[in-house]
Amino acid sequence: MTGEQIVFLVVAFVTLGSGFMVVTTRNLVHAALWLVAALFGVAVTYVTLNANFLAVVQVVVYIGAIAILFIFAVMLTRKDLRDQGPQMNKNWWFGAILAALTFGGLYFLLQGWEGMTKTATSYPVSFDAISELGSVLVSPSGYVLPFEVASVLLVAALVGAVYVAFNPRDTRK
Amino acid sequence: MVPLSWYLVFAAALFSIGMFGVLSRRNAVAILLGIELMLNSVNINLAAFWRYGDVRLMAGQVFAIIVFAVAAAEVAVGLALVISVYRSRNTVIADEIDLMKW
Amino acid sequence: METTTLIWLIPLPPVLAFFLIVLFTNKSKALSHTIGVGAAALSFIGSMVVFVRALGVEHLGEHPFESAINWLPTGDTWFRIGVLIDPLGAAVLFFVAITIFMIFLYSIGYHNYGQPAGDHDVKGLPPHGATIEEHGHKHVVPSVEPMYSRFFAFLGLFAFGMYTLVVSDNLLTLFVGWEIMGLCSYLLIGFWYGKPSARDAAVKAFMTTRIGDVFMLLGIAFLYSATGTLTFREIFTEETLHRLASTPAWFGMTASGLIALLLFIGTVGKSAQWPLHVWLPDAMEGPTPVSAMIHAATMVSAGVYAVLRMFPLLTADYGEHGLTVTMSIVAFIGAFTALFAATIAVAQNDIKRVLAYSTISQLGYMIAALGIGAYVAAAFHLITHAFFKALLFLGSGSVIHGMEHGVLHTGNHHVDPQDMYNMGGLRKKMPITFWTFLIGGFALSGFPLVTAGFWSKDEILADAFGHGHWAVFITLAIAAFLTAFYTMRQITLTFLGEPRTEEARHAQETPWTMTTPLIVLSFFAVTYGWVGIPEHFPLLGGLVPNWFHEFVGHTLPEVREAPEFNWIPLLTSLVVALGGLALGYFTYRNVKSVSEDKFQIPLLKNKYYFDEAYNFLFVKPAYWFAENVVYKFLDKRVIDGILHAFGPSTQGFGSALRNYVDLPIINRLIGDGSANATYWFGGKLRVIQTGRIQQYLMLALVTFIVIGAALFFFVLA
Amino acid sequence: MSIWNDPLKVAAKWLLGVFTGWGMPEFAANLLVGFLGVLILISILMVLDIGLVWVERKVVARFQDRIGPNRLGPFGLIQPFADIIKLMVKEDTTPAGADKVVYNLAPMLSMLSVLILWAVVPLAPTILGVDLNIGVLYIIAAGSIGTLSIIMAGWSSNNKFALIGAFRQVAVMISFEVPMLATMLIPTILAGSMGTSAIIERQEIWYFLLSPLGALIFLVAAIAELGRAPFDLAEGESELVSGYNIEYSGMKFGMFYAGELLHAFTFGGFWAILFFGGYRFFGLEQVSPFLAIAVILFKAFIGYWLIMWVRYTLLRIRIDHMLAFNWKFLTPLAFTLIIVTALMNALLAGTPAWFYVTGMFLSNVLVAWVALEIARSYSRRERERVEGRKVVEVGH
Amino acid sequence: MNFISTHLLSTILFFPAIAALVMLFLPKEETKLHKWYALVASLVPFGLSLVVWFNFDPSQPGYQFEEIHTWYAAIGSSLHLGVDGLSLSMVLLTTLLTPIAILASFSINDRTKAYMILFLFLETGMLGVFMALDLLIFFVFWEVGLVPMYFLINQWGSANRNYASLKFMIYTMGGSLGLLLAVQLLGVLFKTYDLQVITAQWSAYTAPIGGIPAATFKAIAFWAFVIAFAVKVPLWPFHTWLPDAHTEAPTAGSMILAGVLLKLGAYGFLRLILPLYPAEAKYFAGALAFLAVAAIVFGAFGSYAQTDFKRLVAYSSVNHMGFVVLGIAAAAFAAGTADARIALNGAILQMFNHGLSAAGMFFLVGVIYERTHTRNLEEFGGLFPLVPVYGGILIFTSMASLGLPGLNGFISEFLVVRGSFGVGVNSVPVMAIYTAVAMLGLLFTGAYILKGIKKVLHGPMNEHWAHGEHKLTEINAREIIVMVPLMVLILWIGLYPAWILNVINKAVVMLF
Repeated sequence: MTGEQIVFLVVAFVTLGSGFMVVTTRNLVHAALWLVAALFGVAVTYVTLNANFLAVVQVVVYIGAIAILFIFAVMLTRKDLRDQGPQMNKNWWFGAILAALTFGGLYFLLQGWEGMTKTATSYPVSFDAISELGSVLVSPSGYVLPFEVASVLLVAALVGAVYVAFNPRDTRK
Repeated sequence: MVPLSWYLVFAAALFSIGMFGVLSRRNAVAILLGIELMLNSVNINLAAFWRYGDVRLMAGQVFAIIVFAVAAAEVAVGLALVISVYRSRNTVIADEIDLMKW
Repeated sequence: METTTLIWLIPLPPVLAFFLIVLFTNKSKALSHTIGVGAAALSFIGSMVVFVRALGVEHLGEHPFESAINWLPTGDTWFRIGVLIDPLGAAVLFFVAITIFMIFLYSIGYHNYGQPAGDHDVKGLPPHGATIEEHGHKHVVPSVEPMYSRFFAFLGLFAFGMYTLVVSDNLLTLFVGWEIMGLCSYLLIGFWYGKPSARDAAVKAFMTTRIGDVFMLLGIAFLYSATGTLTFREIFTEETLHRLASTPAWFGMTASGLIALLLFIGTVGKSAQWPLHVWLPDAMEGPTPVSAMIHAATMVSAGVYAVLRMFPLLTADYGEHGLTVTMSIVAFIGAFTALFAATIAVAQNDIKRVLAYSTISQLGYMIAALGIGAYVAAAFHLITHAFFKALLFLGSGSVIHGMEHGVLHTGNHHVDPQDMYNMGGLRKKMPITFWTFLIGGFALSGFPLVTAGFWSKDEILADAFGHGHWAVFITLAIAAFLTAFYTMRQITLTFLGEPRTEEARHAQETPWTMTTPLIVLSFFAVTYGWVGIPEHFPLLGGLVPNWFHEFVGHTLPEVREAPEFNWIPLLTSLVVALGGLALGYFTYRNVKSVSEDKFQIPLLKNKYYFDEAYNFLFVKPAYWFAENVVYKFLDKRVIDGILHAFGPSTQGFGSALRNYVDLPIINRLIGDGSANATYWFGGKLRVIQTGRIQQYLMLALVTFIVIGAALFFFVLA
Repeated sequence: MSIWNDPLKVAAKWLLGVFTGWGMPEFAANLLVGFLGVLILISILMVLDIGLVWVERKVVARFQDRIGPNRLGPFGLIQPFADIIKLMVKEDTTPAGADKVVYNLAPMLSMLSVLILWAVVPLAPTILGVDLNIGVLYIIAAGSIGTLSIIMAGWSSNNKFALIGAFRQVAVMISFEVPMLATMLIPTILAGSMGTSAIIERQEIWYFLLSPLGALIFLVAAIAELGRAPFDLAEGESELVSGYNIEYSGMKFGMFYAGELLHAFTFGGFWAILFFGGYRFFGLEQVSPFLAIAVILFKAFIGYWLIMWVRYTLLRIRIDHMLAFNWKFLTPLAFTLIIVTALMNALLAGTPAWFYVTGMFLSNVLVAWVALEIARSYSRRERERVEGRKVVEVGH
Repeated sequence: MNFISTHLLSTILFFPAIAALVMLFLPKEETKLHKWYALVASLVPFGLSLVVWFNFDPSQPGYQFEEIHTWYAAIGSSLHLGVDGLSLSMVLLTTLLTPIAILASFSINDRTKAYMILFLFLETGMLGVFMALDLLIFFVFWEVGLVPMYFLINQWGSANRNYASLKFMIYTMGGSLGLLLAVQLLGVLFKTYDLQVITAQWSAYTAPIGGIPAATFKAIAFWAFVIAFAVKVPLWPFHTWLPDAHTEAPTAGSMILAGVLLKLGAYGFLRLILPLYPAEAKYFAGALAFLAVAAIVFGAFGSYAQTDFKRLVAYSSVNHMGFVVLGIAAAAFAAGTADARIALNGAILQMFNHGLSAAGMFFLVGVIYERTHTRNLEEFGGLFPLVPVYGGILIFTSMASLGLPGLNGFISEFLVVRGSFGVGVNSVPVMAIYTAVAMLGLLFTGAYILKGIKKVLHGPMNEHWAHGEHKLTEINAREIIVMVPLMVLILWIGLYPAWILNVINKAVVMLF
């Protein structure tokens, strides 16, 4: 039980716990806040994986943008801040079973895999992952194509979102 | 030193939780929340494999980033849809949005 | 300054003046004419310096002033252009410089510089005079030309063209100057472009000369291809000429002959020889200095000058056995034109037209002279003629100007100030003009011993006689007689007797800017003849050595011996000149109006109907051909017709394809068939369409898990 | 290595020695030392914050032609302490129907979001929390936490005004993050690193000279980010009485308040770091870290001063104008600027310094000019559309 | 900056296209911005091509500033650029005329953005043809040039524009089909499209292709090439698209059409046909010469027959380009002789000169058309007093187009005549006759030019334009600025052509 392991366990526990809360709490705002917690946990997980960049981006993108968006959405789609009716649909049990099955299946598959127990090589000192990442992202020999595709996707999403959410009844323009 | 398996199992668990959310919440927004969790679990895997493989191969991180982009796009569009649906039908309950049945 | 450099510089001032005036000073009349005349003066001085230096050189013929630069790269070689002043060039340069300068000076007065602007003058029309208030009563005075500056610009360009032509050492630059003058004559004849007549005359002039020019261009190309050079002194070497003379070309001529002929056609156009003479009389539409410029000083002389230049080529295969084909053609055209134009001149009433036709006929003289190989004589006559004809034109201009005074005074604008029958008795009104005009006229008609015209004409006649070209001799003699006749007719009708009209009575002498040139030119019109008096001439012979012959003659490699003296031609010229003058005077001494004129023969008056004939034979058919055959029929009907046929045919094919292939087979059979099949199948499947996302998801997952498990357990394991 | 040129390491070393002497395990000792360091930093900041309260009040007074606090102590220096005491003893109300947990969490988060910023502020060549090689990004990340805190506060107070205020504020912050990040990328490009210390190290020439426009945009975006006038719509007293923190009182409110002030000061600091060479001052920083600290604090204060100046000079703008201004003007401009800077930087690489600087500067000026031209013609057309007539501009 | 110095040609080539793409993002209503932007964007290639011009070493054989970028490795086609004296002069012409044309179209206010974008693309298309050393690339740019011009005519043209643009498009396309086929054939044969390689091998190729003897095959391919280019030149009887297109196109469009697009065809003759098919060219030169003479004569007549000023000028292009082909035919007859070289010099210089003078003429027609909204010669008359400056410029340019010595047209026409007649005298007599007949065309060149001047400027003034709202306004500063460079070049080449002819001549000597 090294310090790292302790840290990991704590983080994992918190993350899973808040994840569970996300899918179970009745109050959607709370759910969103729990999501934030879970995401933060994931960010910390990245840190334990020496992926600082990912961690920070996780915070910026998910907590800074996505979570906020969720909260907005929740508040915009509520007639009043009190919620009514059950939060689970009538065949939620089947969903649960499926989820469990999936976890079981995945776990079973991982069992059978030999790379399972491999541990990490020590992180090379003076290896600048970020500059490496940057150059790879934009080098034609690297991942410039997926990168561009992603950016196109984002633009498309932006336009689409604006168009879809644009209120035709809104007569200000 | 933490073995790879922990991360993988952790990710799997998070994934299942997310999936449960997706499958069983009635509120469309909540469904999206679930999807976010699933995406994150995927990212954890990517990062983990990057770290435990050859650190100099950036594929893991790169695709993690691309997943971020996808997630952002998905949320934007998804929520936009939810909102417009809410405008037109005044509900966000997934089951009640079933115009597309025969 | 180095002489060659100086020669390079001679043509420049006028063209600079042109650009200066056009670009900058065209608003200011004074500045413009200062620049113009100044430029002319510079060139004049330069030319004179060159001329004097040329006189000083021994054997100028063998070692002329020349220098050249690379101009056009042609394959591995360069085409060089340069300047050349040999005796001929020098002599021509001399008179060109003088006349051009005089004409510049003359134009100032002619365009009424210093007079007020006209009341209702517009650009493009001659000035109509201005009304001015002078102590009490208002009266009309001539008004200044609205396009005054432009005129000097054009003159400048013209002068540039002429100088270029004279100093150039090769056929191409000669042609350049040639064409530039063509343009200027176009611009100047059409100077009052507002008048349809002027406009058409301009186009006519340009087109007619261009006919000659394209042949000339062809000739140049031919010469260039045959010899590989266009530089005179390289062409006129023994072997080159001999080679050309011995190479047969088409139409049974030698190469040299054909080239010479082609070039000569250019001259025919430029020097208004029959059959391309028609443009010249119409060119009278231009202001008078222009007529002088075109007829006397420059352009028409340019034609003769070109033939003089090409003389060695013309006579390359000229043996003792008779004239060559080309030469006889040249001689014939020259002689014929001389006579033919003279006859027309007799019947003209427009003072300038008479001169125009006389010019044509005089040019015919020179051409004929060249045709029979009288090189020096032709050159001599060219120069003398230039002087006295310029004098005559300027004089006529002065007369017209004086008449216009009268017209303005009476205000009766129906009176044509150019019609000789409206004049008469101007002797007293404009004495200077009269005397100078008289000198010019006598020179033209070859008044014995005194005038220049006599000596040059006499030399031509003598040459024709001496080498036994009887036909030419006789024709020219008759022409000379007619010349004398119509000249005297002109003088009589214009100056002598009593004024026939009110306008003539109020005509008045012209300003000094116009009279000075007259005086100067009349001086040369007399004296220049003396430099060419044959040695063997009784009494006078040898008083002044036959300098001209010596000088110009040495332009050619071997000087052709002047024929020894003979009484017959001398007597002939005496008789025709004096006889013609006398007859002219006595016939018209007391003719009061056109009706009394016995020579108003319609055929002559209408110039043998050449214009009409050409119009009917060439101009109209050309346009008809262009419009109906080429454009309407060939392009529009045939070619476009074929094109337009493509459209419908393709469409037909397409529709056939559609009706017999697309619709039945592809659409019905394949298209609709598959559609129906799908429809049926879909109907069966639609039950599972609950419209609930999550159920779909679950379904998908179940399927996924089942398949995955199956794969894992049964396939992988 | 003496206490003079590297106090931090010396102190850390000494402490480590002490703790291990007490028989503590290695990593625990490390942890403790780090914790202590953070604690010290935070307390310093708090003191600074209190100072800021006083400064702010004095300055605003001067701007508004008043004297400001002058009773307690010399120049009213004791005034802020009095305020704090007041806030402490004040009753701490919690509105009915508020979401307790969230409600209490919000102010702490807001304070936190400011404090963690200082982890990457290099006070001196040798004195900085962590030398993150992604400092710039980190700043944004921290900012997003702030956003979260605000929306939590707004929502949990169960109060319409609070909610609307929060919405506005969040909308503003999210949208102004874009140009801000964009302009932060300019020093990144120029220095070739995202690390704050690296940026300072490589800043031989103030980046302000290389990209004045960038600095300007950054300042504007920062002001909006802070939600201070003219962008203080969250707390439009007139329409929604002081926005998201309406329901807060006592020390909770104090936290928001202090957080805001400190935030402003911090951004002044970042401005100095990114565009004015941080602690660099003609080699002064080499003399002693303390001087360096003085320098950077001074520069930060200049920035803070500017922000205050703007705040107390300009009027509040309407929300839609503000967002339009951001999306339609600031963001495109910022992106153009990035592209231009990158291009110029590549083009002028290896040219003599003076040429490089003038080139960059002029390119910035050019971009600014073009942008303003476009904006001008656009606005003219708008005016024409609205007023329905041809607008003749002065001088045109 | 050494990227640019190493990629000079591709920079020149693609700069306008890129600028056009950037232009897509300019606001739509900023017409002024569009115009200036386009002008500046088109001035850059001009500057660069000047750089090329001055760094170009005429005496060095082969192509210079070469660039090869793999484009389509599978079929062995690569973006191979390079210039020699021949193409360089054309490139210079293009880059010079485009800014001028753009400046000329400042008066357009309808959809300027699209207009300018099309124009810039057009420039890239034209430049590509001149620079390409790869048959496929050549063909691609060849077609690329068409499209913008089609839209320019079709969208901004005058009354009958649809017919004209369609005719232009279909005709040229149809013409180039054979070219495409022939190009493909060569590509298939030699596994590459590189011009130099193909030139080296194809002219000596003898093995039968698909059972057909090479000679026949070559002859067919030769005609495929010839027709494609003949349509573009245009050679009689393929010329009828030209008057329509030129007449209906907007002013700047006609300028570019006459100034550059026609040169593409002639350039094709010089760059492809002569090197690729020396034997066939020699064999069929008679036919070519005949068509050329037909173009000269009928062009002149056709022009003389017009009452539409612009159409008159358009037909004059047929007449002038005829001389180019005449020179080429002569050269094909007697390749390698001095006469042939002179003829080619003339032909190429004639291309350049016609570019200048025709562009100028079309612009001047456009100027007066903008003011009077009519092109009918009968409705003008006596305008000289109203517009003296315009009149002067018109006469000047007309004279250049008429081939007045001292202006550029004469030099080239003289060289062509001299060359072809020289061929006639020294080797193939029939050429002499052709040349002689061509003289008839030259004569009528004078006829129609004078007709134009006579009908527009001279004669009694048509009062309609003298006053009132129809009052004819003088040519303005911008339009003069458009004309100045053209006029300067016209005069300069006319007086001292060596500066450009030297480059051309060296290229010709090396090539043929």
